[in-house]
Amino acid sequence: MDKIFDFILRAGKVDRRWIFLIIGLAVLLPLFFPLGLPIRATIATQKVYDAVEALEENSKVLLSFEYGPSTKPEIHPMAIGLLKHLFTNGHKVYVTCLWPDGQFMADEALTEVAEEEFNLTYGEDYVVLGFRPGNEAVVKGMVSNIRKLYTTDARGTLVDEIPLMKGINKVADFDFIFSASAGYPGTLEWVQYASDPTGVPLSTGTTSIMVNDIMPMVNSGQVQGILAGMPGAAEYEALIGSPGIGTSGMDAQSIAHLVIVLFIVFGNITYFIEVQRSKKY
Amino acid sequence: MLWKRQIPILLATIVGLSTLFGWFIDHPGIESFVNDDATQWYDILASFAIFLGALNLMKLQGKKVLKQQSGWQYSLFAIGGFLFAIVAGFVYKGNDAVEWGIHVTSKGTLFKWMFEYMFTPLSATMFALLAFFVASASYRAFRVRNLEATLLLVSGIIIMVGRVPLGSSISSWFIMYLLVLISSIAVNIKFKDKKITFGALFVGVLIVTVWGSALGWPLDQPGIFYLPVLQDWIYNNPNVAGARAIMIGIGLGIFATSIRYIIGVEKSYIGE
Amino acid sequence: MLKDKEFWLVAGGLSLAFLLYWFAGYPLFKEERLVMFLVISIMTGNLIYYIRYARKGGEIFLRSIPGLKAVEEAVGRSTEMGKSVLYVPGIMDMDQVETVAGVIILGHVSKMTSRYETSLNVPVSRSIVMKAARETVREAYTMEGRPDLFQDDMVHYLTDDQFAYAAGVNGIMVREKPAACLYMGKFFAESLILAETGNSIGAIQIAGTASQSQIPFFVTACDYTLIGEEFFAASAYLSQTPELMGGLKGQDMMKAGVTAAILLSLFMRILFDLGLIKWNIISILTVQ
Amino acid sequence: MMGPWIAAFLTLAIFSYLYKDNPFYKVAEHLFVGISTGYWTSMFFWTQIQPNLFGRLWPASEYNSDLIWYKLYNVLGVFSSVFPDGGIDKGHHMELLYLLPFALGIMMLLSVSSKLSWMARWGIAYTVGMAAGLRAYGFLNSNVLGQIKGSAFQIFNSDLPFFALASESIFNNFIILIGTITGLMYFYFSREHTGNFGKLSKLGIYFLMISFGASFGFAVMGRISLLIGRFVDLITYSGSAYNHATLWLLLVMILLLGYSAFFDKNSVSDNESAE
Repeated sequence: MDKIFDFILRAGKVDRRWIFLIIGLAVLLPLFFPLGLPIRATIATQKVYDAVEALEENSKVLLSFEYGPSTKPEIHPMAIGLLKHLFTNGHKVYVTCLWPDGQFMADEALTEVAEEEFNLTYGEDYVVLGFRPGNEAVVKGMVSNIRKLYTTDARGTLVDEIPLMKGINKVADFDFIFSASAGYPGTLEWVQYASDPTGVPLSTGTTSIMVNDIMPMVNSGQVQGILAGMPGAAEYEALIGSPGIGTSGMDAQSIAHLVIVLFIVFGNITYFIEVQRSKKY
Repeated sequence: MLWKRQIPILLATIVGLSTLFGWFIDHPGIESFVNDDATQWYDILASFAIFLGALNLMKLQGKKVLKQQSGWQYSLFAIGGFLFAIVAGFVYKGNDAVEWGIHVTSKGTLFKWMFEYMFTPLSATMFALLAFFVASASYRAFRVRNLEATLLLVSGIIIMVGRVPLGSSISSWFIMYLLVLISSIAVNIKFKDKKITFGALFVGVLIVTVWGSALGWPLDQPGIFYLPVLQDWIYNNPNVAGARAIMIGIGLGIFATSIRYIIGVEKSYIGE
Repeated sequence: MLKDKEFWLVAGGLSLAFLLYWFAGYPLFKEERLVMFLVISIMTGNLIYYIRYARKGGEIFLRSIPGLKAVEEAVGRSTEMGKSVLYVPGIMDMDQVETVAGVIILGHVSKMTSRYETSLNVPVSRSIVMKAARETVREAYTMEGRPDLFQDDMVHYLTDDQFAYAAGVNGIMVREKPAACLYMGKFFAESLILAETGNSIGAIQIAGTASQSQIPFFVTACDYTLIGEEFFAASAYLSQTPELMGGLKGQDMMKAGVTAAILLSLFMRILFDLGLIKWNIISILTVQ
Repeated sequence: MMGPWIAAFLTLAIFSYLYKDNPFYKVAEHLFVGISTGYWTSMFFWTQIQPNLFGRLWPASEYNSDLIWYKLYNVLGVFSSVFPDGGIDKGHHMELLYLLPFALGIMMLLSVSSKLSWMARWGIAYTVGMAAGLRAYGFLNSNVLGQIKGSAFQIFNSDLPFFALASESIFNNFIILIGTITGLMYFYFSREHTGNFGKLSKLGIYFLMISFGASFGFAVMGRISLLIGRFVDLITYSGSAYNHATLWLLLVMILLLGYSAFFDKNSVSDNESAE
């Protein structure tokens, strides 16, 4: 028995680069050999789906992009899934960004969904107002008068010349807000300065690490459901019936989680042995 | 002292009070100034703060190069990277069909090329490094050293496994047998008597098997031992309670700090 | 407790003025936001009252914070083992409240290391933090009557970059093998690297931060963690500055008020659902 | 065509940090600092300063070359990309009041010289003041009042079942209420945590620990997803369409790092990497 304990203790002191190699393979291999495990929707994802389904015909939806390349794998599948869902139900989409990188993410998503898949016309079915610096002050400015902040859209056209912008003067004119957010500024600012003061319903999709900061507001009804990280994106893709990049990553996510749980358990076994040993001597 | 100290504190108080009262004033003229123009000024100053950051960076890296401090060769890359971004932003558009100002976001420009092939890989990979650090920390640092850390790790593991597709293929029976095994180990550590341990193990296995066959061994019954359902319960209830207590605590903390800024008691922003 | 006559005079006057303004038809006032106006005024008054109370030397009690006691034990252990204490004040600048709290706790720690003659090592990642930390440590050593023990390079600058700083601190840990590692300030993902290496050299590790996403990692990897507000309370207590102590007491009162409000609104909800009262607490609390 | 090669190189250069802190990583790291600062500077200038500040000082709608103000504009016209001929046409009318934030902004830039460093304080005071005014209301309304409203759940004649594991129920709402109140008690400093108060705050820390466990689980999940995203990109760049950029670069890098490791073995260098 002691020989096994010695082996475990020695394994506990192994160079951390072996651990890097193991987790690297645990993520890489499932990308080449997908397992296709079934995906089950959780309560919070279902709430987002129901909130979008509840919108009547061609409602005006404000979709805000607050993420960048570093958090794209988690949030981009949500943005694409949501755009598909909104355009299938025939809604009008208005895009704003509180992060500069959000504009590139928005263009990429809209090119893929609005232009290539649904071939909609810019300015009549969707419009990109683009990025403005100022964090929560931008949201506050939009709530009171959006036309003072956005006199032109992201393509330089004057806002008054865009047909879709007719009748839009402030956030209260929208029927629904969705914030695809990876941090600050993001969902919290949209709830505090737009949704709570005006009563416009809001849903969100965030990176995994931010979900817990928003969960109390999902419970209190201030936020209508939340897409939580890549699993949330995969569940939403399953609900709208179009599996995309979110789903393909899930096998790698499953295996990697199992490996990390085994690391924690194994690490604690070595810890127990060390504690028992130190008690004896 | 008037210019360096009194005026900034007075300015912060005036702007703070006007913004705070701006929430309550019902007068179109005042409201439009406080909510539109004042926020536009904030956005303008936020932009100038970024330019100040850029100047400070160049000053720091430039000094490092001129004084040839250690690692100055790398500072050349920092300055080179900055100048390349400035050229793409202000000097060379790369796609003349696009107007200045719109070129930072439209296709085919040098700026978009820099975003896609330089900024994206650098910032995305920097974050992806963390997956490796989490893995090595899970193995070498995360210990159940006290009851609090145990609760944290157990709920963390249940949520991690329960939320991924793999979790829904682990049957509740497997979890029940696992619990019986763990509790018998605990019994062994406590009583240190082989007979009691095997007795507890045998009784546990017996109960689980009888209960299982009575229910017909469904994968996800009883719910409390089926990871996805257990994970959803933990996540939507005790977790929300803890997160709500933290949210209220932080909310009050930020309210108190904001009020201290407005009444001029908190002066850390001018280095005091 | 309620001895501050001047405060109550002003508070009474202001509320009277508001009542008159209200009965005069509250021109230019957004009526639907009255609840928020009252809550903000009461809470601001409460804060001002306790800051004045602290400034006039009023006694403010603070419960014992386990993390702080652990810091004293850790410095004691380092002294016995003749090893150094490593202190990391986070990776952000002095404009962050958490960094300021980290430097205050550094002052407290350096008082102990000067008394026990333990060697202290403080690597920092911002030049302004270096100046402030050096000042705090020198002051602590002089107050304990041991200015001779203080050397400038106890507090030294490594680099501004997040991971290069973590690598540098790891190098110090692996070489000097300090008996105690203290992480007090604002941290991001590099907290993992520091805590892991600290664990591998068998040091006592105590962390203090309000950075939400890093607290779970510190709790599992360190022996003691000052969680969020505990971190600020500890620094307020150690700094003994009236504004911080008063603010801390004021926030406690607000927390008690919020707890009472939760129970009260639950009770009013029950009465409303049973039809015994007509005010719907939910609509009162929904301020648009 | 060079793009994917550069992207693959930069990705591998950052990943090389896992082996040890080497020159490839340092180069990529410093490039990142320089490029991101330049990127943010350009974005903030072209989306706010040029359209909403200069656009309001010299709007095209009121262009009149006789005015001195617009004569000054034509002098600035040497930077034609920023100040195009005939004024800036961004749909604004002239608002000279915007010279105030412009002046505060210039003061912030002047503060880069150590003698004038105090000048940044006015601009910072404005932003700190406004942020305080916004956050005092925003956090109190949504993070405190909103949560009190969320805790006042319906008990009588509500359509929720008394007990249900997987969906909302009165029992679950009670759990949340108890957890919230005991959690708040833990962060109460004005009273020693002894006796019943101590027991309740102990229960509170258990709820907080479950919440930290959830954040821990989600943080790990998030980190893994980001790594998946990077590997997906690397796999695309190793395809034949990009003539196997990743594979070639990986090979070159391993050879160079291997050579430097062999070279280091002889001289015992003081290795500061994350061993």
